[in-house]
Amino acid sequence: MLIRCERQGTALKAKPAGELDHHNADFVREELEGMLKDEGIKELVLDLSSLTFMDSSGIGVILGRCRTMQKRGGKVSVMNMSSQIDRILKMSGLYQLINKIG
Amino acid sequence: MLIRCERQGTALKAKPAGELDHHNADFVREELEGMLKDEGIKELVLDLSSLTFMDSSGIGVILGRCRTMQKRGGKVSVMNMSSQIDRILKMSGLYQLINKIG
Amino acid sequence: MQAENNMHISFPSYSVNESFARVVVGAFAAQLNPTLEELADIKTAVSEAVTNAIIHAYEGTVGTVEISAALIGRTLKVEIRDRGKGIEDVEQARQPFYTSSPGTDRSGMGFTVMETFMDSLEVESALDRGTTVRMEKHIGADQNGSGEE
Amino acid sequence: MQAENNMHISFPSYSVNESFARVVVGAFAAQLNPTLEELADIKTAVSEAVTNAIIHAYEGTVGTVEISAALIGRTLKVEIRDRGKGIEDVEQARQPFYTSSPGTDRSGMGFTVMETFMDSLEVESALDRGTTVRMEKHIGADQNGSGEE
Ligand SMILES: Nc1ncnc2c1ncn2[C@@H]1O[C@H](COP(=O)(O)OP(=O)(O)O)[C@@H](O)[C@H]1O
Ligand SMILES: Nc1ncnc2c1ncn2[C@@H]1O[C@H](COP(=O)(O)OP(=O)(O)O)[C@@H](O)[C@H]1O
Repeated sequence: MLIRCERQGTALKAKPAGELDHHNADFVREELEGMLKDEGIKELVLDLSSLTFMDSSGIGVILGRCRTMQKRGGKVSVMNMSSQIDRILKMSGLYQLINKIG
Repeated sequence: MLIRCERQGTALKAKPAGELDHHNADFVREELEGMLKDEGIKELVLDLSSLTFMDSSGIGVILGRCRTMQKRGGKVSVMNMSSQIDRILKMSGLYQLINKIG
Repeated sequence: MQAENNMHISFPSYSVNESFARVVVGAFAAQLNPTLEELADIKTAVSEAVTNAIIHAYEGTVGTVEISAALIGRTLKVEIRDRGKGIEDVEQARQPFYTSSPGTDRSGMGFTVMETFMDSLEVESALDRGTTVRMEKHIGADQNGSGEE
Repeated sequence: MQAENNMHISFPSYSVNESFARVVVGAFAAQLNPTLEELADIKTAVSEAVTNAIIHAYEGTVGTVEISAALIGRTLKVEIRDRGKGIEDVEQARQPFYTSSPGTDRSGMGFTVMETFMDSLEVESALDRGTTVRMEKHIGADQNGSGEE
């Protein structure tokens, strides 16, 4: 698991690579929360193009970051997910809380 | 497992694709022996570039075809093997019986 | 291809084995030439059940997770067992969004994912005895098998 | 990564399970971040031992093949067991080119491949009781692990 992060204005673009399961969830959460300590970040954009697997542990990780961003009036967006991950996100109702870009 | 065969003069070029283990050995043997019924074929050239795995069952298959070709004064050559398959062929002493092309 | 096949595997409840378990069941199911989507469905469902055994059943302790799988015709049957703490109310546990760990990043969607991605899901559990999750999935007709396996 | 890990798997002696067994042990060993060559060595050695159980131990009948594997530090230990016919003379069987099926396409190189590709090979066998093959391989230092697993 690796996460590439890039600040773009008030947005943080994060691109996790690998398999987002329970085993890797703590690592991803801690990396993201570390970056999000900067309260100037108002949008977290998750580029999921390099995720080769995600299960409901990934939903938990995204949902948790939604809470972090909502507390500061910010938001979470996702982009470039595989059709499998798109199905999981749909199933979980997450698209009512996050933006789907593209 | 799939084998692409091509006649080039008195040579038969065969390119097995997949994993050459015991499970697939019968299939490969039968396909090759079927083609080699044509006694006009004096050289069997095995292009191993599409083999993703080979163990000692593959040595047996090649050795068996050597016998078929030797009976008619023909020969067997191999080409484009991975370094792993090259090591197995070396270990087995097969290069004393077959040509390594390239 | 064998008309019937089966396998049993067991491993300790370390989270590093979540991906191992997915690969094992995926490789076994691959004998039915599933589509990439079917394969992803199976791996995801197995991942959910194995993760639950690791985090809920054994909670911080280390126990054994067992998986049995069978191919019968074109159906994969898979069973994930633990001997952990068990589930008091299975019906409640299966509700979407229900989780017994609300403070954490658990989404409560594990059982819902299993149910959605597989054709059937059965959960048997007894307190302090453990939980068995049984799932089945039919694998659509072999599109591109080369016939000789 | 877990400092120690282990797994046990069993399956019927169908030849279709040769590739399954390779994938399982390969996926397990992958936890030590082996090089592609180390991984290929392990898969090849496992393939040899499992194939022998399928064709020699059970010869046309169907029996159970069992594999146990453990990761201890940076060493993979793997054991392949059958309860088949056993080997009368293990020393002879281990000779390069020795095969009890000389009429067929068997090369007699199975044990030689296992010995060459692994760091150690131990063969225990009893007639009509079965054979156990134990192999070990040290996996070189982790070159490209990202550290957090
Ligand atoms: N194998 C298990 N052993 C004990 N409890 C379990 C097990 N699997 C699930 N549960 C219980 O069922 C609840 C719902 O599970 P699930 O839908 O997978 O959501 P989550 O894992 O996100 O909590 C869990 O929070 C847990 O209380
Ligand atoms: N698991 C086993 N059960 C019974 N006999 C075995 C087993 N493994 C190996 N043998 C015997 O040892 C011989 C040599 O094995 P090997 O070196 O793998 O060559 P091959 O499989 O090509 O014959 C076999 O021909 C067989 O007689």
